[in-house]
Amino acid sequence: MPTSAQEHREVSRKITYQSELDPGFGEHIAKMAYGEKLFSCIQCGTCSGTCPVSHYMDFTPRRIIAMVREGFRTDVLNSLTIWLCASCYSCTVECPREIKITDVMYALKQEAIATGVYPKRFPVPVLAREFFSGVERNGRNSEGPLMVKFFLKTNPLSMLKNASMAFRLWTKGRLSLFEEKMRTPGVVSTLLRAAKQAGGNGK
Amino acid sequence: MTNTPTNGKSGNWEPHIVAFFCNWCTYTAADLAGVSRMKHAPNVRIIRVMCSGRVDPQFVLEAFAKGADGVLIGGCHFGDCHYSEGNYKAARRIRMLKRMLHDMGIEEDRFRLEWISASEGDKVKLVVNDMVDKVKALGPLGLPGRFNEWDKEMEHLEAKAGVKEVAHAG
Amino acid sequence: MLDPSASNGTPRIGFYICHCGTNIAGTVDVKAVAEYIGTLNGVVVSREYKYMCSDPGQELIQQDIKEQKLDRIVVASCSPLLHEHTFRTATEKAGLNPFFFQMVNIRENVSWVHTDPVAATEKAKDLARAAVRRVFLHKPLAPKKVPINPAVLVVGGGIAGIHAALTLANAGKHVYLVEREPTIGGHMAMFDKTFPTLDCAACILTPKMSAVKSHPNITLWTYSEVSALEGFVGNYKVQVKRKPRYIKEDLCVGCMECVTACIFKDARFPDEFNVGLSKRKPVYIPFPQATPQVVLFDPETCLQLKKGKCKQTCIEACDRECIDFTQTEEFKDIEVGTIILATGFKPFDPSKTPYYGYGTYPNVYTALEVERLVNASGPTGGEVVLRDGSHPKAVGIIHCVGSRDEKTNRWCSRVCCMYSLKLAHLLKEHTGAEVYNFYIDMRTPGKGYEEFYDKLLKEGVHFIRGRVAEVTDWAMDAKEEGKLIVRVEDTLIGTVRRVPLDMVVLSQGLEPRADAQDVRRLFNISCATEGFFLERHPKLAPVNTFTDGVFIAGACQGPRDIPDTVAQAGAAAAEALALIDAGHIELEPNTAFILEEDCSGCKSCVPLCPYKAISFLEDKKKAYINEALCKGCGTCVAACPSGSIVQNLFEDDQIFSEIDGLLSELAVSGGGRL
Amino acid sequence: MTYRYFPGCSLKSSGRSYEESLLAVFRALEVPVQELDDWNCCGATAYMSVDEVEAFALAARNLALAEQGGNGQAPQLMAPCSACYLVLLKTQKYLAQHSDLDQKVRAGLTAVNLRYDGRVQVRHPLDILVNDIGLDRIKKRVKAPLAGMKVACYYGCQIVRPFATFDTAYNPTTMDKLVAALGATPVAWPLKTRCCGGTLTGTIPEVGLRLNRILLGEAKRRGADTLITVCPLCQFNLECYQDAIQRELNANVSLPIVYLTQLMGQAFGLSDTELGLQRLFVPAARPAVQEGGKAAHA
Repeated sequence: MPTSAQEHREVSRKITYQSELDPGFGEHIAKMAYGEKLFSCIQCGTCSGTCPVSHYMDFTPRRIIAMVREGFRTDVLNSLTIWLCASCYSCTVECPREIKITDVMYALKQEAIATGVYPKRFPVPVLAREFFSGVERNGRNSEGPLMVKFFLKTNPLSMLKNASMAFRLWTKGRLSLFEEKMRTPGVVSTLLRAAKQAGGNGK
Repeated sequence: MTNTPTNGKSGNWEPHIVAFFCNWCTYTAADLAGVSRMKHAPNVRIIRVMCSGRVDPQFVLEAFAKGADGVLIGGCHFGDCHYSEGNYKAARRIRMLKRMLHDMGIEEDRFRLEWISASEGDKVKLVVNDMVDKVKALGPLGLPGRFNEWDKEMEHLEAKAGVKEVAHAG
Repeated sequence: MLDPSASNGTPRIGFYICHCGTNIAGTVDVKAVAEYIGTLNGVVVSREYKYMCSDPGQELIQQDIKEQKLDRIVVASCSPLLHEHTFRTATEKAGLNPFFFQMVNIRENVSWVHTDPVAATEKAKDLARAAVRRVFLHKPLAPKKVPINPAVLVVGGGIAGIHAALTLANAGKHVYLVEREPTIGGHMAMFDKTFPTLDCAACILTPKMSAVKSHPNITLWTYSEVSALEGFVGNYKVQVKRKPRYIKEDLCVGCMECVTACIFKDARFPDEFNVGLSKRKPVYIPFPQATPQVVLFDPETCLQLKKGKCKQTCIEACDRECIDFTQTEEFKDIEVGTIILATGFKPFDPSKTPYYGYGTYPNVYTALEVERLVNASGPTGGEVVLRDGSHPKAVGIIHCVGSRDEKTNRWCSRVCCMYSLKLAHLLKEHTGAEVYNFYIDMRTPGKGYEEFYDKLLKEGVHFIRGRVAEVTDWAMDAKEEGKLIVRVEDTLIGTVRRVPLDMVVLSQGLEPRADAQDVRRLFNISCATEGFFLERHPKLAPVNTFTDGVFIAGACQGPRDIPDTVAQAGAAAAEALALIDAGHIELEPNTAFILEEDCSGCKSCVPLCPYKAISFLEDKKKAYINEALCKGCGTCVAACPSGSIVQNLFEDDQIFSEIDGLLSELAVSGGGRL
Repeated sequence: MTYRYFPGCSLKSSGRSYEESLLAVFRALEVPVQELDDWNCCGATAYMSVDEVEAFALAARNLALAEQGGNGQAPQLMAPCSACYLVLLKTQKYLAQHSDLDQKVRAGLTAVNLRYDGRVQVRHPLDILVNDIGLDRIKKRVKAPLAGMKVACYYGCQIVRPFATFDTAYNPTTMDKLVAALGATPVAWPLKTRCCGGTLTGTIPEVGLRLNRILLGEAKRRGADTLITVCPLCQFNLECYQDAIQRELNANVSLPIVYLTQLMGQAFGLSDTELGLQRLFVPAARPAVQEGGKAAHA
């Protein structure tokens, strides 16, 4: 395929040694994603074909499944693919082997965040973490403050680009810069702590 | 049974289940489970009969009396009987037998009738595993042991009565 | 422990346990079982051997019978359904009655389904002990012999049924060939060319069709169905329902004057043979080579039949006077000894895969429709014209439609890769279009098949490895406007592609016919989980069923191509011939009989027998079982309140001792009473 | 029957007009709705990425709240946001299927004096409108039929996938039928359930904007006067980024994007402010000829 990378040619190593692989990775992810169906994948590519964003991914969902099975831990967790998944569940519905691919993607995201192996400064994990801490604090998500923090942490310049939209939202009464709170936000932290102590994701 | 202790005291007690499978459907299904290597619990011993209609209630009672913890009967689905209607006859007979076993204090889960067609190897596996789990939960039935106790009681009573008789005679 | 009176003197039992290579010995400690059984009362010989079913294994038994004077044999190996006959014969060859034998299933029932060697070995011991206890009580029996009716019923007139019928008829047997449709020929008659040789389907099929029609040994009933069946191997009674054609079949010569004269001047009803791509009249012949060459009236569309009002121009036109609107269903009763089922398959219905747009986009076709479209005698005379009248410049063939999918059919339909290649070739040849094959895996195992694939590759057909996700009509740019767009990952290149096409062909898989369950009930056979008829053994008895005398051939047993279908049809015919030419059939002597002295005359057994084998002797006030009618189910035995019915091979005492044998160790250790 | 109502975070901010119009329509149909007291975030998409058990626990608390009280009948919990709807359904399903997960979530709920027994029925307003209230009742309430208006019904992904309960995943028709009942003409188009990209518009605009351009472009190509949605995120993406799409991708995609309930409110003759129409960036479409005040039922 012709790409824009033509002027920038580098020789890179394209061999994988067995010693670089994590043989238990597939089983581990399959377990996190509620099932062993991962291993019945026939590499037909339906997931990639139906995915609305697969053409932006560095590895198509089909390749991710193959790599997970074979223990390509580092490549998978560093891939952009898992962060591009918008959770539209198209692949899960279409897969002829009934593999819950969306759940596999969630498992990979969790694994990447838990082990700190993910593309730095990439916006999606940052958004996920900011969302997470906001809800942990207030019990609810506050769209305005979340947006501000998100842009500050990823690309402060793009905030200017989005400022006019934010202003319009604000004038239409669709955006508040105050934090949305439950009446009793403490309840949520108690709930989460207790669920976690019972063994939240083994982390 | 040298390796599978049968008294309830030991933690690794394993139930013994006797199964009567009809030749045409369920026995064939068990064969299919074998050919397909569908692993399941080893507690069931199969006796092959030509038709579930051949299963005499006395067979079931005999199995319980001789120490079985459960009895499983397998036949063809309704409409599929190799002999047209043997399974209907079996079903009717077994309904009566169930009531009788209930009266005898034998729990419902220890006696089961299943329709399993020749192609349902997976169902053999499911039914066997499920039944073993349920019987395990109930624990040993131990009818032979109970018979023993009853016998002793009877002997005791008879002995008592005997003494009386002797006394009378004297 | 034993009842010595049950056998003649003290029995001398030989016990043999088979390793079956590692199939059994890998899980069951065969040595321990053999040692243990050797300690049981009455067991004289107890051996283990690698393959008991081999010649040396059988000789081992025979030698022991002679040298050790054994009078009972127990073999612990595989399922009795597989090798009981083998060992009975071996026993008989050594001079012992074959029924002094009992088999223990420790492969299918033990080693193949259990993983714990300790538990498996214990179970094998229990089962073997039970058999030893049972065989004590066995009695000498003679197999029942019944004569066989040499006539054969073949159900289904596709290539499988045609081939089976001709083979049997050529061997001098009378064949009744029953076909549901108005003509024989089946799906093969609809195909254009056949892979991989590309010879025309009609050219090789139609001579066989006319041979069926003219064969003196074949009674051909088309537009007919088997409506009832009773009896057993050797002697089946069959009822065939013949649907009315409203034509005297023996008079009609197929001149089609009535078709021309029909009040409907234009054909306006969907033509079944062309899968709806053309129209026919209410009176028609399905296709020019239809066999028999006889017209029929469709009661759904014929005015006279539907409304009772028509000028009946057809009757005026028929100078042979063969039209008869008063015809009704007719039932024929026949007797045959064996049956071959060749009822074929149903193509997968693509409306179950809505993402491929069949029914939504007119230029999405099924493979069967395309077979007619490229056929010179098809609705367009072999010119590939789309439903919108245009000629395609780019065609996509989607493989595995409905196949290999948990939500539709899980199996690989086996023929679609090859027929897709064939259609790719034909479409390219007919239209010069760019042809794309979208496949998951390319499966071409067959003589000359891989070579055919190679030929297609060289012809410049595109092969994209990937299962198509969707066929849509939304365009991303001007070049896509008005096209069907296939969205697919090209898995070999690793990129998602959008391919604009004018025509999409869905390679529909093969599935069981909609009424397969009714048919299997009627003929008392089984279906596998996916719904195809179940063979007796997947390798060693592929055309046999669990019902003796009923054989299966062709795609009713599973998806298969023409060469395999014909081979199977020949095999089924040979199996039937083997039975017929033996002259009689040996049946298990497992019939029941009455112990007259014990019978109380309560009559409870009489209505239980589905074969009316039990009657009541008014003079003696006793029940009586006609052994010739008894099929050996044993239902009456279990029901007899006085215990006066005995089933050979399954006597009460034999089963009781089997139960006791299974549990005896248990009872001893449990301190029970015995 | 009173429907319990779980608004979710978006309906309190960017999706305010969804809440306003939803409640207005239900009021007009005289169907009582009661907001869950002190609900919390459903544990949606972003949360799932970080800790799944916690996400399930969050959802379960809302389900437990919905289950409280009630009179023996299965409590009906209305969740208008597609993401909330999916997460609540998924939580129910996974708790029932995976006992280890159920155990952890149960422990969390116990700590806040709650329990959940799986009795709640999670419902999307579209499902309630068509299957409970019914098209007949809706038709009777129509005061200003939307004759001549061509509407592209956009279902988005998460109400029919993967737990399609009231419509099919491939070609859903519930909303189309409802739109027809309002007197408008639903547009046949193949992208009814194609994803709008969710949060990708914000996180990776080069991807997110393109997804929305495809949807808007195709709806316009098929002649739609307006596109309607039932999800606050879809509405936000499809409406608020139209300028950005125009700027970055040089494509004219201007199209009114309203909530289904806003369209219904228009047909019911409700006022613009009742329906929050003033909050739109692109003014709502109006039927070409207003048959002012003429009742639809005749």
